[in-house]
Amino acid sequence: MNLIAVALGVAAALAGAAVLAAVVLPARLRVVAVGVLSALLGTAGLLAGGAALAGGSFAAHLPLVLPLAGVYVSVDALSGLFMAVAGAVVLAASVYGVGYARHAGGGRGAQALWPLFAFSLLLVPAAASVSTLLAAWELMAASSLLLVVSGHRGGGDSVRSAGVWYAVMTHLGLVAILTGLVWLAAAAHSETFAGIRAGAPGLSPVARGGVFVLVLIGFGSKAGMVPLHAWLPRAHPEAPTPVSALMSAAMVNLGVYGLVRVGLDLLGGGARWWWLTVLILGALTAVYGILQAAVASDLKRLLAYSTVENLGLILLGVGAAGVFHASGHDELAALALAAALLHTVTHAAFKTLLFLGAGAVLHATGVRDLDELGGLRARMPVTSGLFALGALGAAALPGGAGFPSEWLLLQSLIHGLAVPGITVVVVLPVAVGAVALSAGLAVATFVKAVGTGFLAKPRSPAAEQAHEAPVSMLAGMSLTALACAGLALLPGAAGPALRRVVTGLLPGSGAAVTEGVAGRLSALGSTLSPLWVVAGTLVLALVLRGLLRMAARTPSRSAPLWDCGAPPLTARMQYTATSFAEPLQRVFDDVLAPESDLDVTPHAESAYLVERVAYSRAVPDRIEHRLYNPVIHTVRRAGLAARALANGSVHRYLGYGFTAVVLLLVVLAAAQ
Amino acid sequence: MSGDAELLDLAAGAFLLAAVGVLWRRDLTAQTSLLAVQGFALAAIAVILGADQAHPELYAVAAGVGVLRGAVLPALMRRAISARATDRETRPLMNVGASLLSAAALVLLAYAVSQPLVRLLGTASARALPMGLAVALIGLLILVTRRKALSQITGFLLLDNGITAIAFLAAAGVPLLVELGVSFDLLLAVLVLRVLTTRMRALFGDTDLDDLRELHD
Amino acid sequence: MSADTVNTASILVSLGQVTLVLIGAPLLAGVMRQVRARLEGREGAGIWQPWRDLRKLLRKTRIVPEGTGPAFRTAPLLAVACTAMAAAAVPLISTRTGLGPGADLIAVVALLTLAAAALALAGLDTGTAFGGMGASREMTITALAEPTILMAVFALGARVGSTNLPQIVAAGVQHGGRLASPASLLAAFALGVVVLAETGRLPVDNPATHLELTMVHEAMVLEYAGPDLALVELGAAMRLTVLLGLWASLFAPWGIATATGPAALALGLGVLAGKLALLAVLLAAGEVFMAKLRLFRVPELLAGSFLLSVLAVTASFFLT
Amino acid sequence: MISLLRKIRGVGRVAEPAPPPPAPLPPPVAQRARALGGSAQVRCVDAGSCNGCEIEIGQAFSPVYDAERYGARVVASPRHADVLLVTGPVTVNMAGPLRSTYEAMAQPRLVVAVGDCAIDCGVFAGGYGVHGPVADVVPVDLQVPGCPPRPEAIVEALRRVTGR
Repeated sequence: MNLIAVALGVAAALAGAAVLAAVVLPARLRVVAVGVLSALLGTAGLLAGGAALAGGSFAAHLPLVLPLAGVYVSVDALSGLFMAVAGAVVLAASVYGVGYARHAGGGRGAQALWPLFAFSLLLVPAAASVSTLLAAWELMAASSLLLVVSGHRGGGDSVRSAGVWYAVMTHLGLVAILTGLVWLAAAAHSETFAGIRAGAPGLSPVARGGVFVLVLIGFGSKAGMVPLHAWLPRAHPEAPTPVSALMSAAMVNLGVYGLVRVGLDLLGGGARWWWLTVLILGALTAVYGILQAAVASDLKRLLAYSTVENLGLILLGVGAAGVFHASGHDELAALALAAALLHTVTHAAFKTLLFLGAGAVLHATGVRDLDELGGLRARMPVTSGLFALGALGAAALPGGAGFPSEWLLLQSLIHGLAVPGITVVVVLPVAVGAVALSAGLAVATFVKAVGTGFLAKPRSPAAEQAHEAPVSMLAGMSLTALACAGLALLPGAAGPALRRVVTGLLPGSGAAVTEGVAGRLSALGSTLSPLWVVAGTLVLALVLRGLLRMAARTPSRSAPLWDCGAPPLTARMQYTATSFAEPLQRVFDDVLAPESDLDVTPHAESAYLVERVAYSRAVPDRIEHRLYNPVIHTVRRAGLAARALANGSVHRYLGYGFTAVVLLLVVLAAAQ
Repeated sequence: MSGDAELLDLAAGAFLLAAVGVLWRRDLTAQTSLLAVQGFALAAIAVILGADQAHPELYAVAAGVGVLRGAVLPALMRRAISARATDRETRPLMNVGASLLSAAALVLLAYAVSQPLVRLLGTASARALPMGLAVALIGLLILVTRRKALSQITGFLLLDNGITAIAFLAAAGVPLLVELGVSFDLLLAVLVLRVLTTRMRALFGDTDLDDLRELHD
Repeated sequence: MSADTVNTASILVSLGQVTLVLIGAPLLAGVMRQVRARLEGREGAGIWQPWRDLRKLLRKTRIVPEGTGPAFRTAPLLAVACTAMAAAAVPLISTRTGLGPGADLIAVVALLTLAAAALALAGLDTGTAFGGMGASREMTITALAEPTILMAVFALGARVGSTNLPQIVAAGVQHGGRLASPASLLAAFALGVVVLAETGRLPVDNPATHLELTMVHEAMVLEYAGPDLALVELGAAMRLTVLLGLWASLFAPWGIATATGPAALALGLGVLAGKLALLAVLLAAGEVFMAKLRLFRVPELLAGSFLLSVLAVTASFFLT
Repeated sequence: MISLLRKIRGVGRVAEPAPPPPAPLPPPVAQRARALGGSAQVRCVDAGSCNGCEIEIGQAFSPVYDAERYGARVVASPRHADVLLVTGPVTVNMAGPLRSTYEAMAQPRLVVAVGDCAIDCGVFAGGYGVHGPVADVVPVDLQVPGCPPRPEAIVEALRRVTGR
């Protein structure tokens, strides 16, 4: 009996059981039961994915589940990778959720939706036919949407607007995907992926290009690709933390999955311009996302924008892989794709950790604004340490999970120069510049997040009363932290699995991939061993410490902070996240276009004496302002105009119906 | 590759670098000395080409270019500047950082468009051709983004240097007459502009083009 | 590639480099101060003064400011360790360093960035206004310097087909002519600017300033005293030494040993000392003529160096 | 730039030749000063002086007297400092800051009172805003009399500290 099949079956059963438990059990029991069952569900997904990555595969046709077509399920290495990631995230987030749900999202509905969402994340990569994929996709979209709005009881405008944005954009995306895939299925005369794979080569370039553009729009919007990212920084912060983690670390990846599945697998590569588009959009996404993150002062918004950045890097890698593949350099393509997929995995690890950490802070203080946090390291040491580990990963510094994957990405770009063609030569340097800039800004961003959020003195009573998170939350975070450390030090362990994925997609040389991931690109002449680097640094640090102890045998005393002789130093004198980001904001003024507003109220007696000065600054999402607002306004105007049509008279409605029927008949007559 | 080609690359590199420097520095005197450097680089290119392709007349051209672009024009510019009170490009239309980045884009563009030509000619000199084009583009950029009349002259000179370089590298040496003709009307242009600036300074005290717009109404 | 093999000899080379940088860095700082003093018409305190300062600092009591945490306490050590690790990786004396295949240019850059980030966190951890100010400025400059560095790496690595330092340097030794090519000259200039920015020298930052509002690096470490301050200053000097050494090995690799034989190593050591001293003198002399840039002019400088590195990349394709 | 180079060559060395080394410090102070081993980071505090002494201190670190050649350097934070250079009579408002500055310095530390005002309040003695001489606030190890003291005197005091 196939392990994958068993695992998936168990997962389905667990999901059902969890939903049932959520509905019937009383509150306290419900939370625990759902948490445990979902954790098991995640483990099952992890197993299924792991088995697929280990070389297993599984395909089945269940005619009775869905009407008409029935459900086609098939799991190969690619699906396995995304399944494993989703499963791992679900596992950690569910364990965490047990403790968190007492604080928020413990309601019956939320608890029932959680396992559904989790299961849909396993189902999407397993889908093997257009209808199955769309059904799973819609299940994922709907459940996550409901979870987002379930966020805070009573909501508040931010939650509501986030829900609206998410609903609209995800469904527009769905429409795009639907059109694209249906077009593809129709053109390939088959609805199953196997059939499409067989029929795709015969398609006209127009059809292929059109399909690709459509799915790029659809999956890209899910992956937060600029300019379709607007929903992401709204929805992720507002959702309850475990949900944000699941969305940010698992769901957005599926956008990448869809792109790779359709573009590289079903359509089998394709024209160079497709992938150049992806590459350039990815570069834009990365830079824009990290810029917004660098100036954001809301912790979860910052993390959401950092998700945008990382997905941009992943898309950049995928695009590069496509370009190399289209130019016939499959070895490089394999390398770039491996880099992108590895970054997907590492990003999932550290982003889960970061979001869970942010949730713990929210749970302990009720505050998300970095300007009002600070000093948490004293009150919640474990959370602070784990968050710092995640931040190290997000900053892509040695010892962090992001370092090997971003390094690999740069390697694949640098060696891409072997590819002839002027476009490549012009685009690759730009891409490297984008990666470098986003890496540099990421360091600044996460130094800000850790430094102003967790270090120094608390800036608000809420932060002063902070308390360490409950055990289950810490357990969930620790699980992810282990994953982060593993990926940071031994990225090579992922080598064979990635090779299987990549060689499944590109008949390129798989050897280069394993070596590349293991940090040993002997074929390409560049190597890296994070374990060595980190270990060496630590050893040197210990040796230096010993030497210092020997050299300086002086007593140590504690003294008040140096206040320039003008006490007291208050917490309000510290640099806040906003002030930390001010220089960057000023440097990128032209891009960010911040809105700052300074109002000075002079004293009653004299205009020269100032009584109060108020300064407020906001960095709105410029793309959103420039691109979306006009569209929204026109739509609204159209809606208002349409209102006149409906004045409540039954005759008028019947008239509409009648006219429509007649017109339809006329059209039919004309068509013959 | 041959030593000549190396030298040519170096000269062309210096040529381009001078243009970048002009874009980078706000100080007009520094810009002028960079222009002088560029003039000599241009002369060097001509000499190397002459040695490479045994065109003795190129030496004459080189000498002319060197004297004119390296010595005379910069001297004139310095005269024009020394009379001025403010000798810095204080507030260009596009801030320096942005214009530098766009210059990077322009260079890439220059390389991209000139590839067919380079492949067509396939000579060592042709491979340096994009640099000439890049310099011309940067000159145009300065022409459109700077306010001071003198910076405009600098942009114009860059443009002309670039064109000359292209002529050298592509056609392997323009006829002396053409070169001289170009340079002379260039000289005239500078002289006219200089007279104008002095007169304008006498009249309005400054040569900010935005102020000149007031002359319309 | 011979640079890929790691053996005891090459590990010894790395350890030698670390100790060399540990001992030599303060001397380098001393030389620079001395040159400056002479050019200013002063007598100067002698090149050993930084070592006297360090010895003195080690004898002073360690002060733990109230309200600071582990980040503040461990940062100096971590910074020095990262820099030392970079010193072990960069081919200074010989191209056969202990990390061999691990001595990757990107990894070295990341290590130095990590050191900077650690100090920035320490500055924020104090909770004083100056600490935060320094951290914010330092991180801004680091973030903007990153693209230039990687672009220059791109230009240098593209030719060798690798970002492995020993290979790049060895290639430079083999074909000296390449070093005179526009690509590597442009890259040299761009990296030079970045080295100034990353080590907080003029015109980006004034290491000798006493006015807090103009500080970048100094402002972060205002709270350190005694042995911790000794570590911070040692770290800064080492950072300068490593980056100058890296620059020298990349663009003037002549005389660096490509084996681990004692004679070659001795030669390499001597040549390295000579190169570093020369660079230090030039840098110090140049600083006499420079004024500090306004903080918000620094991006212009870095944008310029970025443009140069882009030119280097394009040149490395189209000219060679 | 060229002109600057020419000037540098023209001016050459302006630092005056080093006078003979001064008398050693009294034993208790000397023992602490020895720990400094030829390097003294200096932090100046103006406790209420008329700025005459500040000008002279500035002179002491100028190229002509060049106190730096003896290992003394002015630093920006008392945490970095070994020697506290106090000028002026300690005013009521400056007493606290002066004390906290002293507290902020790491041992071993020395205090040098520069100028008559710092030693005995000089002409300001008994002023309503004057708290008292420096010695009332922080332990003074070394005194530099004069109103204002000559730069040589300040340099000499610093030399006695660094022992060079």
